[in-house]
Amino acid sequence: MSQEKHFVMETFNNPSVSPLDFASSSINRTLTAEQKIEYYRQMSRIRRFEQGSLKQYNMGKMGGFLHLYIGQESIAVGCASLMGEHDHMITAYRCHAHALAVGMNMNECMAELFGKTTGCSKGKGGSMHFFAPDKNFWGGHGIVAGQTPLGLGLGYGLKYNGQKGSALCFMGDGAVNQGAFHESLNIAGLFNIPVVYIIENNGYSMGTSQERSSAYKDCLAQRADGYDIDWDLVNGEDFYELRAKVNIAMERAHEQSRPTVLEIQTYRYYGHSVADANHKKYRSPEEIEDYKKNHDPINLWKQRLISEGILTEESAKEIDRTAKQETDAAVVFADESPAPTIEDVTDDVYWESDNNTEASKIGRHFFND
Amino acid sequence: MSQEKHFVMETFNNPSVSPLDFASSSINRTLTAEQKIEYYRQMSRIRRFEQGSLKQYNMGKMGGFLHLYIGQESIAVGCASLMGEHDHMITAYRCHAHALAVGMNMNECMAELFGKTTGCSKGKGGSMHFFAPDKNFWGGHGIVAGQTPLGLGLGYGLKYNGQKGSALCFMGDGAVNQGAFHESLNIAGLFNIPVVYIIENNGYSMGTSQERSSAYKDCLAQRADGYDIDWDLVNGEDFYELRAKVNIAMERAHEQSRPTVLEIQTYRYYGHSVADANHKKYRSPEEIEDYKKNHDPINLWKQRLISEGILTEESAKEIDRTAKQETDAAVVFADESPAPTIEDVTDDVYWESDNNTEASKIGRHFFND
Amino acid sequence: MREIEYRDALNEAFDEELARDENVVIMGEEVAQYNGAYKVTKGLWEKWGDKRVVDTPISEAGFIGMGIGASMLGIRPVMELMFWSFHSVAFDQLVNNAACVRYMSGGLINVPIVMRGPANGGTNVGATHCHTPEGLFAAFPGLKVCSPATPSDAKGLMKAAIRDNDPVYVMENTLLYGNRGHVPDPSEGDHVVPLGKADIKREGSDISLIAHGRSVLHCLEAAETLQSEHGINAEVVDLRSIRPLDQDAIIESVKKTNRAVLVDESKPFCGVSAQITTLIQEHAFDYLDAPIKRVCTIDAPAIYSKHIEDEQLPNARRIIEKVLTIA
Amino acid sequence: MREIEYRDALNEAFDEELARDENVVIMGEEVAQYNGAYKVTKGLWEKWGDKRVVDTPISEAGFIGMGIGASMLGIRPVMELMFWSFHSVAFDQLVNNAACVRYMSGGLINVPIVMRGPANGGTNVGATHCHTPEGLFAAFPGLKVCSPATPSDAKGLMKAAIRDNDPVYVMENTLLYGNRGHVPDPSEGDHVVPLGKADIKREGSDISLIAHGRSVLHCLEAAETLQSEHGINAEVVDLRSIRPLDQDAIIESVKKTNRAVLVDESKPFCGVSAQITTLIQEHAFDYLDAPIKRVCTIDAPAIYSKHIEDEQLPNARRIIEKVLTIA
Ligand SMILES: Cc1ncc(C[n+]2csc(CCOP(=O)(O)OP(=O)(O)O)c2C)c(N)n1
Ligand SMILES: Cc1ncc(C[n+]2csc(CCOP(=O)(O)OP(=O)(O)O)c2C)c(N)n1
Ligand SMILES: [Mg+2]
Ligand SMILES: [Mg+2]
Repeated sequence: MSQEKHFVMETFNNPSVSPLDFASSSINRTLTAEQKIEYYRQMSRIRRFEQGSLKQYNMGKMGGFLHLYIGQESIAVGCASLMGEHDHMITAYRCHAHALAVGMNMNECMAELFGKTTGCSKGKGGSMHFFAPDKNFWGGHGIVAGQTPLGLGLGYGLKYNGQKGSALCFMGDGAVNQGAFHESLNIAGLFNIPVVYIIENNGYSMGTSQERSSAYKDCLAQRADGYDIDWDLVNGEDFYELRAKVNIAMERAHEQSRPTVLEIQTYRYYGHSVADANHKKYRSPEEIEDYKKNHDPINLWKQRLISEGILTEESAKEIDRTAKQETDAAVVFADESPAPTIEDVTDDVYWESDNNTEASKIGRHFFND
Repeated sequence: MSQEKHFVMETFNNPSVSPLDFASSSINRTLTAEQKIEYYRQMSRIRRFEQGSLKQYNMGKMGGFLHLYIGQESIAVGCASLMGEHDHMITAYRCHAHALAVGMNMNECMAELFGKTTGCSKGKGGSMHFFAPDKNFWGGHGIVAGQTPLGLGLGYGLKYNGQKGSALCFMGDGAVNQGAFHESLNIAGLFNIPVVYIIENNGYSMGTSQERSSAYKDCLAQRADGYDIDWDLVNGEDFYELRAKVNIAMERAHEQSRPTVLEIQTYRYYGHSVADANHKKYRSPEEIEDYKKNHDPINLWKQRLISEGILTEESAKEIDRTAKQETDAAVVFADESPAPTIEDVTDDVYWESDNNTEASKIGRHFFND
Repeated sequence: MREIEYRDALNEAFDEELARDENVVIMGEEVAQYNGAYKVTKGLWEKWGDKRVVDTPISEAGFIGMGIGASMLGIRPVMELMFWSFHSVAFDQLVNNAACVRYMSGGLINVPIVMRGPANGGTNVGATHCHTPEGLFAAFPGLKVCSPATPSDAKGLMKAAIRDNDPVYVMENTLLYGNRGHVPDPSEGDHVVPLGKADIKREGSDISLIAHGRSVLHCLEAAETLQSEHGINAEVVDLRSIRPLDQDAIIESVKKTNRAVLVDESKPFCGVSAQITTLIQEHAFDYLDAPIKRVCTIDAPAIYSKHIEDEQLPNARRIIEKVLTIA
Repeated sequence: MREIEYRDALNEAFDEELARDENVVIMGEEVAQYNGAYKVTKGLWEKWGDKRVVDTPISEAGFIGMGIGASMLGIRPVMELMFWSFHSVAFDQLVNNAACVRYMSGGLINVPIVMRGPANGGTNVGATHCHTPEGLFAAFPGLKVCSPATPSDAKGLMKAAIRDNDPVYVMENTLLYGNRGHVPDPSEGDHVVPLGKADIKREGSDISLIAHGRSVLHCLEAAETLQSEHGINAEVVDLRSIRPLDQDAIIESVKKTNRAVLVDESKPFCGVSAQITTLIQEHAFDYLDAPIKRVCTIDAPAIYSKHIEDEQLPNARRIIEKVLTIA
């Protein structure tokens, strides 16, 4: 994942596009200063939210896993920034960023982590299972690559309904080795499904490096070739590049109803989950430091906006401060929210039962005794 | 699957090898006349056995499915002809040919189809589940692509034991779209497993043509590229080509412990199984006739041997007659063999129980009442 | 009285629901151009076209997951597993995504999908192709499971399943597809059999035979012999639906007869019949004059041999023998 | 008396079996260089190297199938599922290839493989990560299933499983990994606990509490309270092994106490406890003074919230309440 490799792969795959072009690509050229700053704000909010979650996790406020996205923020924000009415998103368990990026608020997210009824999933899903169908966000899924056929299905639904849309389906570099992904690729290619598979390649699946988990030629996305699906490799540090390339894929979905596989190179600073205390054993502290210092997507975007003259260090700090305050408020909200009761446990199992329909009244649905 | 496509693909993938070279490739050059005639005999035996089975099936002598291999005989025979002490074979439900090719006798195979205790699986497996571990033949598997991880495991075992061998794992063109195959490919590439995946591409998975079931660029085997695995396309009509290319793959396994994916182009004359009465609806009678007339692997091999002056039409007929007699005798054997009893049903479930070990005597293993 | 085949009853259900609701899509391997491996979807592709009747590759995890994803957007896919046995390669999609997404989203998402296909032994296709996973799936809260024994129930339950807003897994039976029986004419109105309602297929007073799917027919056959040869008047309770379950009908029958034999094509360990036994002994403990007995598939993988497979499965003879041990 | 953690007891079992038999291989995601997600395989890779302790990609169907294939050649793979819940993506390999190959080959092939990993709720990881599939797998003839509750049983059952020539599925528990208990010192000899033997973890006369895995500990806790606060002397039967099953021990206990409460972290529908209930009512019908009752996980997908998940699961309070309804 060195810079050199980034460069080699870009030119390999995209011989015609010079890295310098992305800022002036049509999708970026028209951006207003407000929009650019808004993306910065979103990334900052996500990072602050997760830093806040980590603190609360360590204070014992939540159970289970906490998979932090810190280091990868540009991806969720860049992708969400391109979504229109008929564009949908679905991802794996590392889902806080996608949730916030599509517009879920911190309160419902933090409350979910706290396992409270005010959480986006009423405390039933937890960290791995945020959902907001009203914002075209379909989770939050814990089984590695289990969401990849669902993403295909979202694309199928769009096509069925005659909507010009796309399904952005995210996954990790380790997830590419699940059979369900491969089956999905074949169907996506065969049925012309408007789905964009986005491999967020942070170099590791838990403690296993890409080299130790995957056989591949030049990169993981290249497997798409076997299904005659277009693919590309994306430098996740470059927000303009990311938007430009994801946009190409989304337009392919919108205009040609064809799938794409994108591999976005990125990095996570923390362990796989908070439980992964040993993450400095399978990668060097120097590697982590180098990424934080030289490749941080938020910082790079900030520098870019400063160099473009539309942001100052000061205004950036202010944005960050506000994000922190928002996080703190969310913690208070979550803390003060009520926990589910034992009666809540058997709600939300069946639609028919929840809606007390005729069907729900016939026969026994639950078997406690 | 036209000849043209065959040719294009061969040169595409193997620019250096001219189609005329295969007879003189080292693995074929050294063949004796006896060996070549023996391959002819094997193919004839397989075809006669299956024609005999079909007749018996239609007389109600067996239950379940009967998937005939007729039209594809060159593949099983050609592959088996290359197997040494540490080469293993495993395939799907269309397994009669592989069984006979590795040396199983007609009696045990026919008796298995008849559901008799003298069958190779004691009447417990049936048509889809022939086995002969003593002949390095590991079945016969009914779940599409379910055998592909097992084949990987055979290769793993060889490598673990330090044996210079290979696992030949067969599958159909429809099976490539099962997730288990993809997972197996990745592991094969990553772990350097001496497995050879052989896609017997007969153009159809049940009633679905390759074009309607798979997304691909030039051919199915090409998907191997995504895992950095060598692959090749093989004309299954040309026995010399088949042996030459499979041999290259097996040597790659033996010498480099590296996997290969081969796609062998072939055709089945009958329906998917005997139950597939409509197989002339999803493909034209002309297509079938053309294959029978111009591409029959047994006939082509016979012509080749005649042109080489080591076989005559007459001796070929004699071989065929003997194969038919052998089949008839197998039918008598199967007919006269005893059927399993109800007591047999619960044998062969646990090794420990079958061997009446200490472990088998502790606790209840079966729950009838 | 119109008599049609079980297969055609299902076909009619699909056809009517395709007409009723444009969100209904039939999907699976060979369901369209081939008319279905067992011809259950015959003619539908020709009538409804590529959009509504869709052939898929042999990728059960992929296409079933796709159906689940599409259902989250309001499509109502009716997915065929060519055999229910092939659930094994799509299990994650079946028990996690379909069953749990509603729960994990706190009720924000629903999955109005039907999974269907034959689930039975008796056709000599060997161990991997003979799974009967009614109990396996009914064990997962979030799922519904039914298993019709007659053409009429096949049509009626299928229509209920398609209209239900939760995932419903319908277990059909290759050995029943050709059976004929009365199915109300469409002109008589919408024939819907609600999930969760058992059907007393034969009234009786001496013992309750409780079953679902093809075992119901074995019970009916056994009941006739029990009556004529042993003077035992057996009641036959057809569960029809496994979850929701008509517990009231079961308990009521046992309270009347005081004896029960459960007939179940599952393997004995943790089969549906184990669950029903548990419910009966809990809710009708004082009414039982003898232990509840079961007739299940003999506890081994399915044998291939046609000479013996019928004996591994429940059948009238085995039911009668079992009844005679307690009646 | 040496006390060690459940986790270390398992580790010791692996280490000893790796030493005893060079065909034993430990395999799974993160089991080698990472020492296991739950550190159960800690130090083994360092000691035994790449050949004997192998990290795999996240491809459960692929690597488990690979293990099964290798076992056919005599390798004895011990496969870790990081969570047993991930069985769902490898189900076909687990229930068809591992369970049926012996049968379908008429006994020509055997599959000496162990599948292992934690199978439990209670750690707030949500519905997809909390499956407890003991009964699900025990339902398949050809498979064996066990579920140790103590460090000693963990080591002893694991060693028996590795030596067994059939596929054995060992269900561990993340909440037990840190528990300490007596495990005989290796110098005292080979500590093997045979499959199929239950263990009376507490003798009693008034009621039988029958359980496996962590539920055994809840039973023991409940038994103390029942004794001290209600004067009820409960016997606690730890099944240890689900298949083979120590039916004799179960029936003997119930014949003594005449009452039973089954405690089972499965969901109620078709759980292990349904099977045990069925056996008890059949084989000790005349000895039962009250219906058999069950304490299972409340019938919904696993809830995430740490505020309530423990109440969804069996626990001492729920057991006591249930006992008091029949004792
Ligand atoms: C089928 C399945 N196997 C294993 C796991 C355990 N697991 C959760 S995340 C993970 C690593 C995934 O890595 P990657 O796909 O690269 O995503 P990342 O965590 O880096 O975002 C593993 C092994 C799981 N949840 N599901
Ligand atoms: C997982 C699974 N899905 C579906 C089937 C039913 N089925 C058996 S063979 C077959 C077609 C396979 O075609 P192909 O792989 O091309 O092999 P061929 O029959 O042509 O040899 C299908 C759909 C099955 N046995 N297993
Ligand atoms: Mg990763
Ligand atoms: Mg084919």
